[in-house]
Amino acid sequence: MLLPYFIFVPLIGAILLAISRGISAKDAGRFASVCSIVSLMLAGYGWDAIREWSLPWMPDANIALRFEMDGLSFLFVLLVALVTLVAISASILKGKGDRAYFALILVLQSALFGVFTARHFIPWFLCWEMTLIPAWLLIRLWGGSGAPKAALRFFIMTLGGSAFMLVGFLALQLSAGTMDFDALGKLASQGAIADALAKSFAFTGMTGHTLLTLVALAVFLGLAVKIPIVPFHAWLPSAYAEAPTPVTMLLTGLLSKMGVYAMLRIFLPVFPEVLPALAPLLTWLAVATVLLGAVAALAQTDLKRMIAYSSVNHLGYCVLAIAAVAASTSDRSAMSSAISGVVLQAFNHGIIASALFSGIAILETRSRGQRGLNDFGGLRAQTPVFCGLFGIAVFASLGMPGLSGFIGEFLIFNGAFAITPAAAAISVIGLLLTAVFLLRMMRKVFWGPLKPSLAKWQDLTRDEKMLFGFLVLLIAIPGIFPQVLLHFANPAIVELLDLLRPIP
Amino acid sequence: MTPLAMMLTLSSVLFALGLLAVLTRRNAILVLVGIELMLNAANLNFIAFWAFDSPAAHNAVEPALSGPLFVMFAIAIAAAEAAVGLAIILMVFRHTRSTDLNKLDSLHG
Amino acid sequence: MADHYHLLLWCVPLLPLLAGGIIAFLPDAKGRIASKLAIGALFVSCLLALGALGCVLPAGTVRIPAPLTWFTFGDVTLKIGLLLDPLSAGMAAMVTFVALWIFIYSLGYMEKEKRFGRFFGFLSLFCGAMLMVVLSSSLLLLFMAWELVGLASYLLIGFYYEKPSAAAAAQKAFITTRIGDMAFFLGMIWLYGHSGTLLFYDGGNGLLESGALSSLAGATTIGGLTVSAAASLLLLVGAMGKSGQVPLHTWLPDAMEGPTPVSALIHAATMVAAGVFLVARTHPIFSLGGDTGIALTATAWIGAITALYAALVAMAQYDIKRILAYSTVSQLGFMMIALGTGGVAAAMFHLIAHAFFKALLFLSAGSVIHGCHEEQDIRKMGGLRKAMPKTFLVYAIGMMALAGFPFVFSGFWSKEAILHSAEYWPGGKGPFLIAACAALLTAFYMTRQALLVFFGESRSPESHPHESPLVMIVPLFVLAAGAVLLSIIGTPLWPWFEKWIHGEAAVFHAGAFGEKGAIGLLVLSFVIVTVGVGASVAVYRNAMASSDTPDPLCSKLGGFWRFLENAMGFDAFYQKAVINPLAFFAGGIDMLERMIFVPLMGLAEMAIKGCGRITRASDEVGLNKGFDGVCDGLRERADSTSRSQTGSPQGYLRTIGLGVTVLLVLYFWLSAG
Amino acid sequence: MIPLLILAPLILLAAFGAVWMARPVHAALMLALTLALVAVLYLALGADFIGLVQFAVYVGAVAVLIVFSLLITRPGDEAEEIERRPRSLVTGLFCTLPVLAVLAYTAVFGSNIKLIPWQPKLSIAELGEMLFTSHAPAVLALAVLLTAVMIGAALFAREPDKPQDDSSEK
Repeated sequence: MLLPYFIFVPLIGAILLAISRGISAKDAGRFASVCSIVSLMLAGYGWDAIREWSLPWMPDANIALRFEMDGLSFLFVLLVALVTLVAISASILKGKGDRAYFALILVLQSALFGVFTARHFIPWFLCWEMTLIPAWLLIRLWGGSGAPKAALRFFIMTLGGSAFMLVGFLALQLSAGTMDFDALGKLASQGAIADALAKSFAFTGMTGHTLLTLVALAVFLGLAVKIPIVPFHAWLPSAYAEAPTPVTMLLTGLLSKMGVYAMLRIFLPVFPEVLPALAPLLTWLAVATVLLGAVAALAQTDLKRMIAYSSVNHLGYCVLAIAAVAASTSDRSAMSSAISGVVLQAFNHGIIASALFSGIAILETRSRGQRGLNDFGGLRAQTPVFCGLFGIAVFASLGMPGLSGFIGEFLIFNGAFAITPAAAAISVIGLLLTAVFLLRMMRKVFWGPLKPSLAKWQDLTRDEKMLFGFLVLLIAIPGIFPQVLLHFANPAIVELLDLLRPIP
Repeated sequence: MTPLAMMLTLSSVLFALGLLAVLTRRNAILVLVGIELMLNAANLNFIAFWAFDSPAAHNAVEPALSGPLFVMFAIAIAAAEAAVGLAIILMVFRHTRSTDLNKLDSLHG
Repeated sequence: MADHYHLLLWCVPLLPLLAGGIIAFLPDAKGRIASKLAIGALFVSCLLALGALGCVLPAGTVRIPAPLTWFTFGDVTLKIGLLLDPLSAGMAAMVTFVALWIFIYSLGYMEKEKRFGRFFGFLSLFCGAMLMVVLSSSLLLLFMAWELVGLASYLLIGFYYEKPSAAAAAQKAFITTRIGDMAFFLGMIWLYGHSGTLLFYDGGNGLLESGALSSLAGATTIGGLTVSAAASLLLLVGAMGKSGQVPLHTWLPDAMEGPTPVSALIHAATMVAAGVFLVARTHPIFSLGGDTGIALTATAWIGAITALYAALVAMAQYDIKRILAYSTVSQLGFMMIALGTGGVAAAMFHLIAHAFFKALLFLSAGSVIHGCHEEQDIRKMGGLRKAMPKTFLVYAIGMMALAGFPFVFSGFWSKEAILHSAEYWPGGKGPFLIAACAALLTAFYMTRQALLVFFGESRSPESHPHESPLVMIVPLFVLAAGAVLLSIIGTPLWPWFEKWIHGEAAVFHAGAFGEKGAIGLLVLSFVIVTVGVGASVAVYRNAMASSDTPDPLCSKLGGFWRFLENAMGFDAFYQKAVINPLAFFAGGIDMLERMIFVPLMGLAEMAIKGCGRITRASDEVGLNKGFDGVCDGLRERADSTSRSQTGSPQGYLRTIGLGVTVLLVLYFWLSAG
Repeated sequence: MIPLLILAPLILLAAFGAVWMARPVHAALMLALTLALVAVLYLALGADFIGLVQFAVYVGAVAVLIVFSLLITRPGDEAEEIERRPRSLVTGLFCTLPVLAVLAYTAVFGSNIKLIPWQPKLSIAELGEMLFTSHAPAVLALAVLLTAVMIGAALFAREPDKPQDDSSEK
């Protein structure tokens, strides 16, 4: 019975932090990182020990607090634990935050654990919404000058999306009688959901297929805001830019992954009946996301906004692959490639984006808050170690083979090209543009003559080196041995594939 | 007038006197005195019914001791009540330097 | 035996890669260990590569170690591995050998460099990646190593990153080649999607084996192309990026911003050869459409255009390294012609020969630059023959090999083979004629360069050129020997290399010159070289009196000369046609973001906020007025009611007593009634 | 019958005294007398044990407790008590008399049950047996109650640790 407990470890830590007066911010941070490590270890142990936990809550309505950890969940749980740890460490190094700040991060971690392990809509949705409050507070209270507005936008947009999703699932509960993901997936694979919807909502006079499409669109809206997919992304740049940098890591590394995970866990298995109809929409939105993210990043002069747009671009690849899976009817090897790509890309992008934002956090700390593209120059001479480690993250982000970013992109494009070749071919431009703006950043910040104002900069401290070295290891190892990640995810991916296209 | 009726009348008057004390005396302790009188009136009734009605005639299996038993318990509880009541009054007195009930009107709306 | 062999083969690329990795994390500021580590690793891998070459020397020998499972996704297992056939063995031996001497040369050339150790780390990475490209048995592994080559070139071209021009050149190199890489990437996944494998040879199931090939040739796609043709074209674009073919060549001259040994490495052994190698490796796919199929035709014509274009531009350059850079572009065009017109062997022979003499030329140019105190403008040189006799000697060998001086230089035979294959190409005589012109121009501009640098009088009297140290001269002689001796294996008399690449045994063929057209071609080559050299000598013999004198051709050609000098305006064109529009487009998208999406979100936000306001207002009117009104009323009543609470206990008791009495009376009254 | 006839007026007289006496100590002493007379009545009716208990607990403990309490507390103003009596007596009687009327009515006219006369004899042995068998839970509860009362009373009556602001008056 380990599964529910590791979810609560950070929450308990947060409560302890909240009630323990008089400990310094640094100790609070240390305590939070210990909580994070403990939950990481418990999660790792849980992988071997226990996979499932369920508590009937309202048996009459088929509502249960059901949690389960398969390989897919495990990778995301691992990502949550790692990125939270990195964000906490970066906060400590930056001297940012106090007790409340760390407690909120831990609450966020707990909720994310819940999101990635819940298998019933009710506990899942509770956790999903619970991530919003700490995230909002973290942006609002510790962010920059524009933070209140950005935080409010973030809150309103995601909440608005969730509202649609809730309505969609209520419709499913009313008609299909359950909100359990696995049960819905089974019903869907028998094609029973559309019929049930048609029966329950006969008064609308619409066919089951139309109704199911509407429900799928409602759910999609909720996920699209979170990922985000163009045109629901407008909250993202300001929120990412205004949030304190460690919180930005959490936003991009974890909160956006919630959407990707939900796409795999909910959207694909529950709505296979209408996926072919929705696939073109999804595909072209994905292409738009990829291109818009890359091109908009090209125009940014604020480093955080640039990386924020590059996150939009990278998650666009995930959506592209998901759209390809939605569009496919039979190409199992392409689908498995696409889904594996999504999983790897989501995991690796979380780590890489954390590394990039850690780098920006270091730049910000050293320069007292500057982060413009043109505020720096020639840093490589002054801080060679920093430049080298940051450069590894940059090259991982633009998909250099041997680093983790490449595998995900290769699998995504491999899958997507076989199913939706035109969209994949156009999206490749995104890969190219990523290189353009990332290398331009490298050139403007690290290369060229050293700016005189930066001549007194110190290279990374021991702690910063450890943090960055840890991240670089996490980037390099899956790049060379992707099997370390796929080993966990692959059984779950095969299961998902079986669910998507049942073998007759 | 049967003896029982007499006993009951006695207890009625005793009860009324106790009630009168409760309602008119201003000293809290003397209100307690009134309460003791009312309790005694009740006890008298128990004993009266025990003493003037044969239990054997009612085919009672157990010995007919309900009345005395109740009285026993009532006496014990009355003693407890008196102890607690007096303690409370002492505490009130310590607070207000008075046991005059008319002055204890902090519940006044 | 096979297993040991397998491990040793892996060592060839992995040793330099590992050395590069170790150097990157080595706290070695001075680089004493780094250079030894890099050279040692490359030396071992050179020995291993030569051993591997020995293994496949017998005709028709190919060794394919069992591929390793890299990872599994879904039900699919992805395998990668190494492959040893004449093509890869020859390339690996050439790369390690040439690179080794470039490394040794760097010891002297980079001696005073601040980041000496780092330099060797990057060099190691570069070589290791290239060896992986060469030895890879899977298109995926090839692509990965290909990208690593790009990374290493980026780091090396930008080695003097303080110089903005170097930083820009590095970025340009990476991004321009990445355009090609993306096409390669698409081509690769297209092939993978179609054939289900990325291994070249896999016991009959490989990409380059008959099963996959026939399915590729059979499937048609957009525009009536076969999949094989479409994928080949994509691969060709990839090769064009890496090998500097028009129009993706602009990065290559700019790559001169790197230190000279890097230029030598890029131009000779590691970077640009990768593109040609890719086409050679996947040649079976290219040639699926027949000799005149669209893929091969495109290859031949792109090669031809590049060869001519670069040769023309090279004529009008003054920078010693830039001339060599354009000559590389031109020679790569020759190789492409060879590949397009059907001669993998000719292309590879020219590639290997070119690697030797181009490395030689760059290194001796480096020696010249070194000796002239970092001067690169040939107008300011002159008369160096006396000051640097050894450098002059090896430079002359390299220059003659490149220009194709007859008989003793490898360049003559390799170019002759290319012209031969182009002449008999069924797709037309165009590439052949263009190649002949380009060859003539090559002889012309190389002679011009040699004349301006080494002959005449010094045009910068204040400088005192000096000969380079031994550690730089020895590699030059070794490479010069290679440039000459290689011709032995490529003559029509004993075409060992050509046969070996094709897996056949070579025989001495005394009657080769007697075959149809052979003599004619030999004569033609001879004439081309003579005319080129002669014309150049005629024009430049006494032309440059001082460094300010304009080039004699400049006055004759006028505007065309300046057009050539600016490399036909490709950079300006790209600036206008690609970079500026892209920046404009990006700005537009950013505007779109700020002007449309954010306000749209603002609208949604306002709508939600508006709902909130309405709810609040309705609360205030409905709930607050109603509910609060009731509450206020209650409170007022309560105030008056509470006054009835006297707080007197006896008052309460009386009330209770009265109430009880009334109830009792009522009870009795009713029960009595 | 005869002891009843003798004792009843005495009891009533003593009770009236307890209610009427202006000085609290006198009232308390009259209460003790009332209780003692009731105890005698119990003895006369054959409930010996109850009578003795009444004596011990009521006269010996409760009445004495009340007297001591009166001694500890400051007695109210006697003159005011007498002065205000008519007013309070009116309201008191207004409540009391209806109660008395109802009770007396019931006592005199309502006891129409058929009685079977007997010689009442209280067996202490039987009483004890019942107390510790069938009524044992009640005894236990009572014991707990008494313990609680003892502790509670002690706590209430205890002098507070910190003297209140009025302690300066002492």
